[in-house]
Amino acid sequence: MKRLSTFLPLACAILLAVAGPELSPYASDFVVKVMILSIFALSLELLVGMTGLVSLGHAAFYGIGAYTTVLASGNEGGSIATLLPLAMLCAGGYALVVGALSLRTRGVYFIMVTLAFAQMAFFVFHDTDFGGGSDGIYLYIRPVLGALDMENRLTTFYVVLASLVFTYALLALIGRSRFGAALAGIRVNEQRMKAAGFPVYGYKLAAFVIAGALAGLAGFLLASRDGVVNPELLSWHNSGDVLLMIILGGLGHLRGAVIGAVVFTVLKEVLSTQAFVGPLADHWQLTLGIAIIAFVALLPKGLIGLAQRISPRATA
Amino acid sequence: MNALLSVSTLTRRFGGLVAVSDVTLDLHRGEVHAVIGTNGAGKSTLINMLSGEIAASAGQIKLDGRDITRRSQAMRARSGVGRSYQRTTIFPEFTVHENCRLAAQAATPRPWAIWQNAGACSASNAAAGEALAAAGLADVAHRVAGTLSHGAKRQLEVAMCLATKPRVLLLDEPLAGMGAEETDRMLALLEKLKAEHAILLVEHDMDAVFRIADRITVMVNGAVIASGDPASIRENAQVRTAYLGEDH
Amino acid sequence: MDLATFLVQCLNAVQYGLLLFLVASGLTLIFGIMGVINLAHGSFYMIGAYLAFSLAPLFGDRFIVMLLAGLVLTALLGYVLEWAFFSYLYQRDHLQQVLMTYGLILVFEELRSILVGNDVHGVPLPPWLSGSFALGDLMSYPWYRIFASVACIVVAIGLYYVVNRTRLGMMIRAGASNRDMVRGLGIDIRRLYRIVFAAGVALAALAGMIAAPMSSVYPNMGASVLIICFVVVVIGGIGSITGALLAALLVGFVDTFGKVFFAELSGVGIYVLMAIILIWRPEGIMGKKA
Amino acid sequence: QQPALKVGLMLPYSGTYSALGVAIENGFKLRVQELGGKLGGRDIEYVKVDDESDPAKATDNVNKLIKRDNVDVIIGTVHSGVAMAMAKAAKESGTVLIIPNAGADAVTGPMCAQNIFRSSFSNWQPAYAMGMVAAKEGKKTAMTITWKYAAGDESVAGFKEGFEKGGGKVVKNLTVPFPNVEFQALLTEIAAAKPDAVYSFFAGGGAVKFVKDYAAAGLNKNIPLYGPGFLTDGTLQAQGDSAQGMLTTLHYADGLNTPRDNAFRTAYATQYKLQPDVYAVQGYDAAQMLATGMTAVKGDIGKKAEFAGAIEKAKIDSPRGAFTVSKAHNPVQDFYLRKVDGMENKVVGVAVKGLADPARGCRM
Amino acid sequence: MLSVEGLNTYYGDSHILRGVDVQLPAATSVGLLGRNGMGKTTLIRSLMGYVRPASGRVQAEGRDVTGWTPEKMARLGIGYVPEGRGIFPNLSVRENLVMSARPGPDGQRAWTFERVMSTFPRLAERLSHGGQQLSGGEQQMLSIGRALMTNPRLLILDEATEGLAPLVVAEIWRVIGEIRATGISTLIVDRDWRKVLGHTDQAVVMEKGLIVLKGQSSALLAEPAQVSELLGV
Ligand SMILES: Nc1ncnc2c1ncn2[C@@H]1O[C@H](COP(=O)(O)OP(=O)(O)OP(=O)(O)O)[C@@H](O)[C@H]1O
Ligand SMILES: Nc1ncnc2c1ncn2[C@@H]1O[C@H](COP(=O)(O)OP(=O)(O)OP(=O)(O)O)[C@@H](O)[C@H]1O
Ligand SMILES: [Mg+2]
Ligand SMILES: [Mg+2]
Repeated sequence: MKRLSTFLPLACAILLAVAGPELSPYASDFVVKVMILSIFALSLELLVGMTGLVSLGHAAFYGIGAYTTVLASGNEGGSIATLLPLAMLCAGGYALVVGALSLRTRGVYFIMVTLAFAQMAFFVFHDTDFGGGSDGIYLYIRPVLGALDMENRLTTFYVVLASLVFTYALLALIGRSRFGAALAGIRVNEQRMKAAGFPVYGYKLAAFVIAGALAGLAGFLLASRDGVVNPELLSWHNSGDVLLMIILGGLGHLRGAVIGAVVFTVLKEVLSTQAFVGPLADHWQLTLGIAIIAFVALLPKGLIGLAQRISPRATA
Repeated sequence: MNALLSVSTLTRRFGGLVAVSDVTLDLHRGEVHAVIGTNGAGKSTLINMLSGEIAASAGQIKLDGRDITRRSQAMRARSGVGRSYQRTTIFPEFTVHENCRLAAQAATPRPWAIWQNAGACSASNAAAGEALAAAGLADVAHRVAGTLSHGAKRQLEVAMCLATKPRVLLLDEPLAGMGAEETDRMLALLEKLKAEHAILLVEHDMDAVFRIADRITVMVNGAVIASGDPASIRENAQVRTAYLGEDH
Repeated sequence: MDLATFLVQCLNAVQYGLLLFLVASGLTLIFGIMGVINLAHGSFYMIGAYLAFSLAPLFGDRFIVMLLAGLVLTALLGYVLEWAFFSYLYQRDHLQQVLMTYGLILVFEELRSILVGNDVHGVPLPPWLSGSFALGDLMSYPWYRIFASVACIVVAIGLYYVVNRTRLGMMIRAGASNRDMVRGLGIDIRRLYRIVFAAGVALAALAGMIAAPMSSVYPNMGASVLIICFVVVVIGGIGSITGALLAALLVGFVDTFGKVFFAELSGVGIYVLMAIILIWRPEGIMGKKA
Repeated sequence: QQPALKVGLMLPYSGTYSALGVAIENGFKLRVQELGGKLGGRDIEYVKVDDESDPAKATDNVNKLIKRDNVDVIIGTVHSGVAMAMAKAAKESGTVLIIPNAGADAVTGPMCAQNIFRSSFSNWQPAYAMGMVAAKEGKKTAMTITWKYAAGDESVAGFKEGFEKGGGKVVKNLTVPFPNVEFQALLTEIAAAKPDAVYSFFAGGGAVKFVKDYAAAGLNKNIPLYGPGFLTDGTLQAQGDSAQGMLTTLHYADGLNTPRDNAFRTAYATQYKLQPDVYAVQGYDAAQMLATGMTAVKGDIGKKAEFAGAIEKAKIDSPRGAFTVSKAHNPVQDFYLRKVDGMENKVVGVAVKGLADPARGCRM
Repeated sequence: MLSVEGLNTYYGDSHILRGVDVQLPAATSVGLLGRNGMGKTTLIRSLMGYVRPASGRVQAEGRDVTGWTPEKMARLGIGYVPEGRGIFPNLSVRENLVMSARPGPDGQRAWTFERVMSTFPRLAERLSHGGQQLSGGEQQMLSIGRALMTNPRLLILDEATEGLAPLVVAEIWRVIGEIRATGISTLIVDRDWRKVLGHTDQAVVMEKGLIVLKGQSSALLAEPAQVSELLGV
């Protein structure tokens, strides 16, 4: 059944690649948004699901990736080839600093220290003019690379899809590698890992930086798509939302992160759209809240648990 | 003969409490060195300091003549200091085999090689297999560790220590919770291992200790009150009143 | 800054710190001691404030009676909520609670909008508390703020006593670390936790009721207190009431003087404080090493 | 017969500003109804999106209207950051955008565009007017206090410009991190510095709390508190006694007592069983501006230049008093000086007549 | 006072207890022997109500208590010292004891804080230590002391001497003897089967989820061949 877990995501990716040009502008936009969020969620899954490090400051890296893209583009625009690595580098760099300091703590304290560092970044963008202040800043010309121009909807679609496939594949590789095995060990029993001879701190820091850089990638894509960035991107609400997505999807599975991102976004979209739910759309908070509560009550292992319950053998 | 691990005047304080005070002892290859002593004497604390889990307040630890007092736990483990825990410390969600494979993996970490499958690492698998066989867990290798009975978990605890292929074994009550059969097996295993390893054995099972130990150190309230061969310890009046009682 | 102003600022800091503790007290109980990650804490605070708004006309100047009535109502609410939404979550991964409480936030916020509307409302001060005393030549200080501080100190002492000095408190703490064992000792942990949860909700609501006349009641008022409450509980060290009180006062000082001296970046003040404290002491000011 | 005109309402329906969103929608629909439910001969179809006042979601939300629902016009919103993202999207797609509240100067400054309009004000406007009033009142020194965010900064800058032009001097800008509502420390600073006046910019719950705290600290007895109208609009019930006698400036006020305003108020009150406020007026006028343009192009909203030209030339007959629309598409309007009296912001005069936003950075 | 009949317990798909019948008469102590993994702990957890048996009945003084929760079982007067101790790490030694103090079902309070202190003087020296900070043996003493504070009529000891120094083990056996003498029933699991047989009235031996041997302890001790074969010694 191992095959299914590699086959299914691949099939989805191919399906998306084929369907891309057929989508209406809005649908394509929506899919791109969901894919960006999936990358963001996957990057957090590396921390939470795979390493057991619950971070409530992950949006900082996402936001830094986005701001880097905009600030480095200036008024003339820039190349994907420089902007993308730069966004990942800046996000990863901040993750290095944050990780190095916050990994001294654990559990809820870790959650709160990551939150603290994210809030610091948030206030730097919100309260100073460096990034345009609280109203944010525009990206006047979207990144390009030769014929690839993010101004073009389809280009953006494929760049984002490729990034998603890359992220998913990278994390899947990590998951089955020795690095991933060590991270899993750290999640379950850090004490034993140290006793066995693993430099646990180094492993955790590496995971933290990779996760930060991948969040930066998502941030780059977001900025390229939206053409505007705002301090709210770094806010704790955003960190919280992405955390909710991966919990909803089911921790410990890459598919869970993607499913969570998709379901959370689609659910909200559906519940707040009059065309689908009529006047109830005005009360989307109520319906979404009830839906979430129902999920928690009925699906102890997240949405991925639902799939497992339907076909217990279908998961490896 | 040179000591593989030598400990001099090791001390650990917890606030006002001196849990281990001025302990000096040597571990040699080919020897099982038992450390016994009252509950709360500081035996586990001693092991914690030797393995690097907690820092020593004072004193020195040498491995092969090299000072390792300030080395991190992971570095010590990789240079050959292995330990088991008194309180079972396993990966309950993983299978028994995976538990050992993960421990063995520490020897060949290569974390950057993400294209390699951890489960297919032959060196780790081999080490894990050996350790499981030695500990008598081969037939439950594919059970999830958390569902083992208490006794089997204790066996796994020792197996994980063995899987890292240490030169020095620090075993904190490995026999606790094991039945008679498993105890025998474990003692036979230690007997076999001691040729190549230096073993520090903390244990309250006196029958076992006297059966296997080549040297015994007795601790009470953090301090060593006696050290010597088993016969002399058995006769030591102080040890009898403080620890052994009249049964042994 | 002259000495008099400095002293007044210190008073502000202490007073704000105490108020923060009051708001965080319910969270100290539910999160710090029971170990339930409760994002809905802010909602309970909001419920308290709106309750004060709805009850005030009924009770007139019998403010204390109103507070008591509100306490009873919200404790009931907490009891029912625990039964309906939390009782089966303890065995599960802690993060499930995060999701559950997030759902509750949405539900409460929307229900509030449906039931009370979205306008900003004021709650009148009880007449016997509406005076103020002079402080310096221009300024005066409202008695009500002093009343709120006193209420906070009472809560702090009461909470400390119950949690640290009574068997009930010991059982609660024991339950946070090993529920099964507590049951094996013949203690009905489920009922116990229901009661504690109810008390936590009631405390959060009490804070809301006390804060309502000072500020006002408005949509989303809960969200803004949530994070700061977590900051207070965590800086103080999870499980420690003294720690939470100290942390609240510390935050009060950092916030107050941050606004005065580093106005441009005062928003980060408490987060810098939190990062420094937790990096220096990874288990909080009064926390115990795990 | 042309198909119905799709109007996208992107407003806050949840969160802090939800009451404002509803008022704007009500005002807008009231005007459309008065015009027989048709604009430029076309029926109206509404599509609503809750913007949650979250700029991070703004691009997605506005794209729902533009790309999913293919609306012809967007009305929104309250929050400046969200409006900035909307302006960006509108500029790229060419969809007509009428902003019924958000005051971000940039929208009719550097971001100005042929298809972007505002029916409300720029942050600079009421602040500048208040600065002139404060100077005229003979105040020599003033302190400002606001949340540390763009709208606050812009408002304070406007006040400073007006006040210092009139000969006053702003001695210090105090800021509180958004959305913190603990003001005691800064009130103490104000008491220590003893300026002649204080100008503040807050909204919603923050405005209520600030005005209450200011009064509770006894400062209102010696140092008058000024602000743009939002400080006391829709919040008087909550502020109670503490706001009494306060002076604010805004493009709308209670007790205007013009036939136009009276008619509007009656209509609104009968329709919604609510008293209208400035937000309702802004929504109402957004519909008026849209109607003006639609009539000029006879329902063909694709004729961008004619549509914009008509609005630029028009005199909008607003309940607040007639106003025109500047080149940058921001209202050129009178700013009233209002005084809190009971539960009303009573007009006491006109602070500045026909005030236009300087529209710095607009190249149109 | 407690008896089980035809108990079948599963963990997921694995059938652990396969129709177990045991009687624990009042004022009697019963030894439960068996090799590792044979189901001793599972039996205890089933009758305490931690795991719900798939079938079978648990009776207490003639009442059917099958499916009762652990807290209700405990209140019938069962003191439980679990395998692995179950100390509350975040409570001090004193608090661990005080929180569990409770008169027995008949209202008597034979076991007081003072009595536990004099039984385990070591604990008296560590009263303000957190549970986490105790040595393994100290934790074991605390766990027994805590169970005694509930003044039980039946004390269940699952490997209560694990990790204790010989002198303390002897002390615990002495205490067990003392408890037994006061008319408290005991159910004892311990790896030292001779001690178990020496300190109990009756004994049962389990193998693979079945009771394979039952008898008077003294008789089994006199004829140890059968027992030692089952235990693999
Ligand atoms: N983290 C700690 N903080 C404070 N005191 C501690 C800590 N860890 C251990 N102690 C104390 O140090 C002493 C020695 O403990 P240690 O665990 O080393 O004993 P031990 O010899 O292993 O006993 P046992 O045989 O019962 O396992 C004990 O009295 C214990 O209470
Ligand atoms: N949670 C669980 N899930 C699945 N199987 C379990 C679980 N707990 C125990 N088992 C299995 O049930 C069987 C009986 O276990 P139990 O713990 O009752 O044995 P025991 O007789 O107490 O052994 P020990 O002397 O080692 O404590 C064992 O084979 C064990 O692996
Ligand atoms: Mg020990
Ligand atoms: Mg057992």
